[in-house]
Amino acid sequence: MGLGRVSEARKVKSGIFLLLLGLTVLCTTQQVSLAMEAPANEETVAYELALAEASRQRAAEAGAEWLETGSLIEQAKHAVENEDWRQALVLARRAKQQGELAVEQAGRESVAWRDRVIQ
Amino acid sequence: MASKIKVKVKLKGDIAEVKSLMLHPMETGARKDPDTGSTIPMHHITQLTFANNGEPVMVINCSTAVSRDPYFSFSFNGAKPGDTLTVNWVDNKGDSDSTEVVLK
Amino acid sequence: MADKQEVKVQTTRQLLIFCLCTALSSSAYAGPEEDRIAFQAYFQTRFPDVPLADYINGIYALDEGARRQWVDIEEFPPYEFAVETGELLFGQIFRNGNSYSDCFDSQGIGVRQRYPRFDSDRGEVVTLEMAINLCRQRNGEPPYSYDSDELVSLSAYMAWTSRGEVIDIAIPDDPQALAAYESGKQFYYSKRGQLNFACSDCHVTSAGLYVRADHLSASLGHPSHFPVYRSKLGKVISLHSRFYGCIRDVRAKPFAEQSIEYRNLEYFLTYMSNGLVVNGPGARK
Amino acid sequence: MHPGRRLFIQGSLALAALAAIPRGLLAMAWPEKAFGSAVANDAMTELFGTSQTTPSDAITLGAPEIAENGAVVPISIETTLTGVQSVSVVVEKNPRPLAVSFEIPPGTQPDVACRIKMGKTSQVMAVVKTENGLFSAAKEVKVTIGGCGG
Repeated sequence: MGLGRVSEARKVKSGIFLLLLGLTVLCTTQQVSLAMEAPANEETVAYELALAEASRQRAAEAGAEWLETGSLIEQAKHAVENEDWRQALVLARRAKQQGELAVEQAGRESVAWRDRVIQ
Repeated sequence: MASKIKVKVKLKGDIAEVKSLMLHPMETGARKDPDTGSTIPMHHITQLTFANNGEPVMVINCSTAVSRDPYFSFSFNGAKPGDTLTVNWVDNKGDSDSTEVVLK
Repeated sequence: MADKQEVKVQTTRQLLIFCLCTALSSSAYAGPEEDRIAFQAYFQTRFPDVPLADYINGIYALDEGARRQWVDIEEFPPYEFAVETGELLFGQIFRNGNSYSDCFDSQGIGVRQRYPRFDSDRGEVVTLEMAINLCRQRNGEPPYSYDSDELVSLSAYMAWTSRGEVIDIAIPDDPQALAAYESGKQFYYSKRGQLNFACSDCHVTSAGLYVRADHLSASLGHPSHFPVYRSKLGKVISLHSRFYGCIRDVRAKPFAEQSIEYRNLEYFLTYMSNGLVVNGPGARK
Repeated sequence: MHPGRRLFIQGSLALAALAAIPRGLLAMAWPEKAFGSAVANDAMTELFGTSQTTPSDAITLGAPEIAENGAVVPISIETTLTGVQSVSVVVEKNPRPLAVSFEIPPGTQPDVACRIKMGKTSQVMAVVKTENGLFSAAKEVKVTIGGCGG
């Protein structure tokens, strides 16, 4: 009898654990999908990659490309090869954002640099 | 190939001040090639001998903890102009290099 | 007087904002010579105990502990091998019978202090390394790659023959030359990379302070001692290779050695050190 | 082939002068075991037969308080002790603590300098072997993680 009780307690414990785990997973995936807005598939990734590359190029033209942008795009392409659409999407968006920030930085600096000149 | 050991000697009376610099990678065997990621094998000078007119005036035993392109300095007595100081090293791969200078 | 200056600055800013002027805008600002005087005065005010002539020693002008170790290394500096190799290479005769000495003033001995120079015919800044390669090409020899040991050794030797010569960078009366200078100046003071740092953030504003465990050197005197043997790398590297490293360290994509960006930067930076002397090649960690 | 032996065979000049040399100096092989020891005391026992040293004010150990660069730490050792046979540098925290050992024949001054690598902050000990025993001087050298090289 005593044995049965113990195992029941265990069942309850592991049940709670599974519930919590499930909730955590649910919350996390929901967060991710919220952040992504679009589903990660071949088409969305191709689109985002094109945007990322264009963004990187604009930064390069401004002479302001960041160190990792190119390699983020390369990594995204690698993820595409592995059909890891979600990872590819995350990387492509990060690259795109870096390009945008770099262009923004260059625009700001085209004026702001003068304030730093030793007078 | 020309020797990759440089020696400078300053004579002060009969004391010779010797400074020597040599090209050697002194690889520890723990370093990784940044391009390939593979470990660079240990490669270091083990023993270095300075001899004045053939008589050893200094023997230096080295580990990999001696810096790349090793530098050593020391002084010895009984030197005079015209003496020939030879420097000779061997490394753990069996490579060697030597050079000599005439004291002035 | 101050008001007047302020008005002047503001007016120019407005001009800039409205994009009413491009290259001409620089004329509303201080010229290179005013820049240089202000640049040198800044460091002298900031570090009153450091003699002006000492800035050629880079970080060792500001960090006494590091300086003692460097002095030990200078007892028998590891760049001597590069100088020796450079001297041998410099003496080589090209297949057409000419040599490097035919390409330079004073046969190439003691000329480092006038590089980089603005070449009005080419319409661009020519660095010493570039001049060496141009010399080779003019004589039917293939150019060296800019990070090759050969080129760096030649540059080390030519710096060696110029030790003690006063840096004397000229900006000829040519709007293109001034534009190159201004572009180098803009590069120097512009923040870039993911870390959002300008050259001046480290080497002006934070000179003498720590970056992790290293003290930051002052920009004044920076170009005087290149090329430099870096014990970290175990070889002699060019100034542009150092630029490359700095730009990478602020997490921006570096430009290629001898790119127009780096050449203009070197032009500006070396002009700022006019009046100091050449003491290259140097030894650094 | 053992490098020490190779040197012995190769050095024809040294061979010619062999007779003139104090016994025990020339044929000294590279002390492989001592250099291979991962513990300072073991390395010293291998090299000297003991790790016991007497601290001595007569030894001047020149080493920076803070190493500018762990890859190149200038070290100098000078002593007024007499009858010096060897001077060695032991870096306690290095993976292989015995860094370098200078064999000093009579007539050579116990005044040496070199540049060594240090992996991290450590005691650096100069060990001087004389006809009267082992003497030492030690100093802590701090090794810091660099920034971007100044």
